[in-house]
Amino acid sequence: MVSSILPLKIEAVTVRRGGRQILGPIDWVLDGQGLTILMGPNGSGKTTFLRVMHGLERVGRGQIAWNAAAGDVRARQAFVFQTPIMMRRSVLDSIAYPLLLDGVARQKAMTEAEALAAQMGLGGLLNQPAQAISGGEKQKLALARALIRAPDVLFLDEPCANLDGRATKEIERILTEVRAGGTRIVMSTHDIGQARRLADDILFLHHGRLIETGPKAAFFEAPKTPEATAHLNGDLIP
Amino acid sequence: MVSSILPLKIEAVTVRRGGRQILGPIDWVLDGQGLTILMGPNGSGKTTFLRVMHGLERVGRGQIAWNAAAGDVRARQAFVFQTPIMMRRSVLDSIAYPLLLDGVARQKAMTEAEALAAQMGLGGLLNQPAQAISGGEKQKLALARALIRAPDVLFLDEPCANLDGRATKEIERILTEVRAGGTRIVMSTHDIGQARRLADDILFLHHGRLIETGPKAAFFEAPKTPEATAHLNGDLIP
Amino acid sequence: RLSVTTSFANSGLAEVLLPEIQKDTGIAVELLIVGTGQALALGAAGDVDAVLVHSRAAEEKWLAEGNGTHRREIMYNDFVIVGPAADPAATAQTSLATEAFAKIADTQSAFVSRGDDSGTHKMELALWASAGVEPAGDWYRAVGQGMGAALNTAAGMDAYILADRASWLNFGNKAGLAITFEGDPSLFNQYAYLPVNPAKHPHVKAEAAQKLEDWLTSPRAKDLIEGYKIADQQLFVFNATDK
Amino acid sequence: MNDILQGLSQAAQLVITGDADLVEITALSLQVSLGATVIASVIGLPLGAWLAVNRFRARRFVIALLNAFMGLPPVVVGLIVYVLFSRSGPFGVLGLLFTPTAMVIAQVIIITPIIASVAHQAIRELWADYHDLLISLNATRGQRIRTLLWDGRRALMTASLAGFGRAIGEVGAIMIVGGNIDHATRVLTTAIALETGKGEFGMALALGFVLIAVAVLVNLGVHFLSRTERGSRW
Amino acid sequence: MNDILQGLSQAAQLVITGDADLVEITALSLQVSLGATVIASVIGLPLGAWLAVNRFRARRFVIALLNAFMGLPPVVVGLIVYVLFSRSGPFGVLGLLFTPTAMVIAQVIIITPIIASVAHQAIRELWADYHDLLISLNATRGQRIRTLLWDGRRALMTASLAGFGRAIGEVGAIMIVGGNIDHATRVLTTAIALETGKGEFGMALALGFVLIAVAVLVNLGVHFLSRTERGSRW
Ligand SMILES: Nc1ncnc2c1ncn2[C@@H]1O[C@H](COP(=O)(O)OP(=O)(O)OP(=O)(O)O)[C@@H](O)[C@H]1O
Ligand SMILES: Nc1ncnc2c1ncn2[C@@H]1O[C@H](COP(=O)(O)OP(=O)(O)OP(=O)(O)O)[C@@H](O)[C@H]1O
Ligand SMILES: [Mg+2]
Ligand SMILES: [Mg+2]
Repeated sequence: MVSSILPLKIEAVTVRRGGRQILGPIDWVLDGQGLTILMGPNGSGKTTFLRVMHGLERVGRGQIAWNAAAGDVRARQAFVFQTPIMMRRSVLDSIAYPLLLDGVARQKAMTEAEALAAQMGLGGLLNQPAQAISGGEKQKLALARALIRAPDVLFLDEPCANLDGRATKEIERILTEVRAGGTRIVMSTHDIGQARRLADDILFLHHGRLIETGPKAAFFEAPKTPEATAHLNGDLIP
Repeated sequence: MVSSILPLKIEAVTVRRGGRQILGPIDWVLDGQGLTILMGPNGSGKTTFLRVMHGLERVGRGQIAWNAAAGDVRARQAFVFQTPIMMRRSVLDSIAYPLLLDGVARQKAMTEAEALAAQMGLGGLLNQPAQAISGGEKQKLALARALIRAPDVLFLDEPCANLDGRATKEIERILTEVRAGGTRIVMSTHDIGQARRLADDILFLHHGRLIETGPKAAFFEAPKTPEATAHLNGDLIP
Repeated sequence: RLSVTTSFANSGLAEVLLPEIQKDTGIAVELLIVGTGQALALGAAGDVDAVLVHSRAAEEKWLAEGNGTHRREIMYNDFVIVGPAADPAATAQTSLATEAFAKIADTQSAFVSRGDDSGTHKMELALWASAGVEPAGDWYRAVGQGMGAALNTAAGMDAYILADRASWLNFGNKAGLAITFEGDPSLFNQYAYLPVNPAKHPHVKAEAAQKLEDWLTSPRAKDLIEGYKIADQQLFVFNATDK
Repeated sequence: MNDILQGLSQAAQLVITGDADLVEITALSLQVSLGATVIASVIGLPLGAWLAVNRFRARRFVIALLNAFMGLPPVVVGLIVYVLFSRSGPFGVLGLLFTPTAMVIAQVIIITPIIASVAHQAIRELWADYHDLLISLNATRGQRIRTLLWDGRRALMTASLAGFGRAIGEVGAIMIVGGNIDHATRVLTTAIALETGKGEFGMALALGFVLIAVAVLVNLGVHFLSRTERGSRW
Repeated sequence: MNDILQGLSQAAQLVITGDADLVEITALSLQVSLGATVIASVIGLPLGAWLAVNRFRARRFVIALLNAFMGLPPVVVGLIVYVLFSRSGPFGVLGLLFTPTAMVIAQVIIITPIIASVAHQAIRELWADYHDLLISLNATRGQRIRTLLWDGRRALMTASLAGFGRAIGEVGAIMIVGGNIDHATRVLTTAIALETGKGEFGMALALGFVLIAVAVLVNLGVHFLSRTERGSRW
């Protein structure tokens, strides 16, 4: 393996939109291995933060720096959006698309995509238009499309929101596998059970600020802030 | 109150898409009061079935009949889509839009929309463009837009998928209230806990067919089919 | 409202006459500059009050159909043969227009024909006929455009063309062209004024048309028309006769 | 080549001296073309939306027809309007021939299909987004169309501007129905045709550059006006 | 009114008897306009996509310019091409003036802005959908444009058809650069202008109806061809 694109250093980053500061200032370093879970109430800035790391958001102030010595950093990341973006193509073509961008031969790309689709439970839908499949199937497709290039860093924004119990279990299994393979994962979720099952460490966002960070055990057993405590109990945050 | 648009009679309805039969044949009658939860794995046909009831899907064979004597049936239903449809308008304008369609005076519509938005926790976002708010906020907006006309029948397709614990609790409280007010609710969810908390009765879909229906207690305690049992356990359906 | 041929308008004479007409008679003449055929068609439909064109046969046919009251000759100018300054067909050495045409045909020099049934086109066809030539072949290009546009085409192709003197003198895009032949009386080009028949179209302003006719045939018009010069050349000869 | 340079300098000169004739024909050009654009938009935009919203048997055929009508040859339109409004035609009594009104009518016929067709394309995309919601909310046909027109107003501007562009550069039809009468129905394009006929390429090009400048200014104006209220997404 | 009926019957007659001249000029019309449409699409579609995908300082200005160029007066384009290709012009040695090639060149100039502008509008919507995904997947600029062109091909057809419509009905430019030479550069529109000038309104209208029919047929043809592969959503 070539040198890692990590660490990602985030320094005093803020994002303003619609006249409000919706994120930051945030300081954080993404490094090492494992799976980090991003938690926080609706509108706390999880999506924005993930997009900032992936380089999709214009930031107001602050610095974001990958280990640029590692070459083209974007090509070695993948992102699963909260609302899956479906191309006007078939399911199979959609999953193969990232490989085609990389210049992989069509035949080979299709074979790989087919295998991955089958693993994701999309085997029966290969020739359906991606825009016509069900909500859960779209989420699976988006995940397959993100995994097919075997990224070094994987961002997922509530990837299981529309999935049934069985599919959630399967995705969690895949993510655990991918993490074991060395991929660094950052993922947001509202499912506290899922966070408990998957996380190595937790980031807790509130009003756009990272008010609590640390290993899973500490966060769930003894949250330091009243906000996190309330969030875990599903109460109104004070 | 004028006469109810219920019952809705569904007789031998089937839906075909992309060369496959994706729903039915289904026979069912929607009547009475209460909250029905639609469960089933991804791609089992929940969304399609809800859309069929609301009259959004072209059906292949079969009959769907509301109590047409009750007048304009569509105006007295509301639907919350799985992927919220956001207009190119502000949050406030989006929530007020259904009232404006009904010919309510602009001033009055805005006041009502503002009150409802505040109740939904959208009070701080009234002038943001609806397409720019967070995923959870969009779901709340869609729900507010559906509730503002106080429908007789309310369909919801995984309305809490992107919501945090606190918001989910609040929505559940609102739905319970609305049901108490006499609104008939049909809702799909993958959240088994939520189904247990809210449902009066359960419909279980599998491969497009209604394989189990009945009161909540019976379904959760002693599911009749192996498919439902597996689904509740998050196992691969046999 | 008067419909006139493009060659009249392109000559620039209109710009001299119209203000004077307005001054002397109070008539604000609106000019519609179109092809001869279209000018007559406009008159036949009653969309103009009078027509000023130069194509005798067509005019008489138009009168015979009851479209106008009478035909009044006003003035004439003449046609010239315009061609490449080098004159490859040596038309300058001939004395008759028909001979010049015959030479163009003999040498197969490029020739642009208006090809639009206009007065100029009919004159050209008559000349070919009397020269005993059936114009056809690669060298003969029937373009189907107005005088100015046809001249532009000839300039672009370095071709011969039959043009009225006024249009030629007023033409701005002479490129490599020059007059190679002129002066044969058979090239005279009679302009006539034809008021539209008020019996057929009661709304036409027959009175104004009459007034205009009187003015056009007056000594005042004669002075202006004969005094109109471009590059020191007189363009039109006034030949209106008393009724 | 020379002609082009000469045209440019002549154009500058005309504009700087504020040539009265130039001002007059430019004003008439704008008046006729803007008038036609407004009328054609009032017809074409709702028509485009209507076609996007309604499914009926002949829909594809009507859309193909509309697309084809984008290519209505101006001369033919001019002729038809001429025949209708000529003294011997059915509307002859109105006496509209060779007036700016007739020119507006001809241009409306020419640009309505363009506006409707481009609008239809834009609205179709928006309708694909809004379809389920508007059906679900039980919006009437008229409400659907109004909502789509309002929410799609930025894209619809392109449709109207396309129509305006076609109108301001059009010559074939207004030449026939307007007659290019000095101080009455002469506009920029007919003046250009006249100068071209005279072989005065410098002057023709000068007027052409003025025309292009006017079109650019109108477009820039509309764009910058609409920018002040642009959606946050683009 | 009569003229219109007469034109219709004359058109029918010409078509039924398969008039040789009509076939010739119709074929040339199609050849020139389709040629121009193909070339202009090859330039304009990627240009439209490029403008949708790239953010740069002068972007709004370029787009407004493009919209304005939709209104390029054909006569002016014709003049410029004439000046460039005339014997004394820079490309005079090519001897292209008064050939179908020159007509194609003039039409390409006229319709490229239309195709690019309509394409830009369609692609902009698609790009709004695809933006995050294509950026995230690290697609190069060229890949983005190719993806958008391919996935938006149905909407882009409208752009090309708009260009074709404009080309087939255009007369001002091709009259100047083609010269309307019988059996060489005469096409439907210039023939119509000729008949109009002759006052043969019936014949002019007949040719006009043939032209409209040709445009409708091309549009219907393209629509039905594309229907066979239409997406399931519309
Ligand atoms: N382009 C924008 N314009 C205005 N406000 C925005 C924009 N993008 C995001 N916001 C606001 O910023 C806040 C954070 O948004 P973000 O999408 O990051 O939240 P989130 O934590 O992902 O929420 P959810 O759990 O609901 O997905 C929200 O209140 C949202 O309304
Ligand atoms: N327009 C369509 N064309 C082809 N297949 C379709 C279409 N719409 C739905 N389907 C298929 O029908 C099946 C049922 O879809 P539906 O959206 O009803 O599932 P669902 O139960 O709501 O699933 P989820 O929990 O993932 O939302 C899916 O397999 C889907 O791919
Ligand atoms: Mg989010
Ligand atoms: Mg669903």
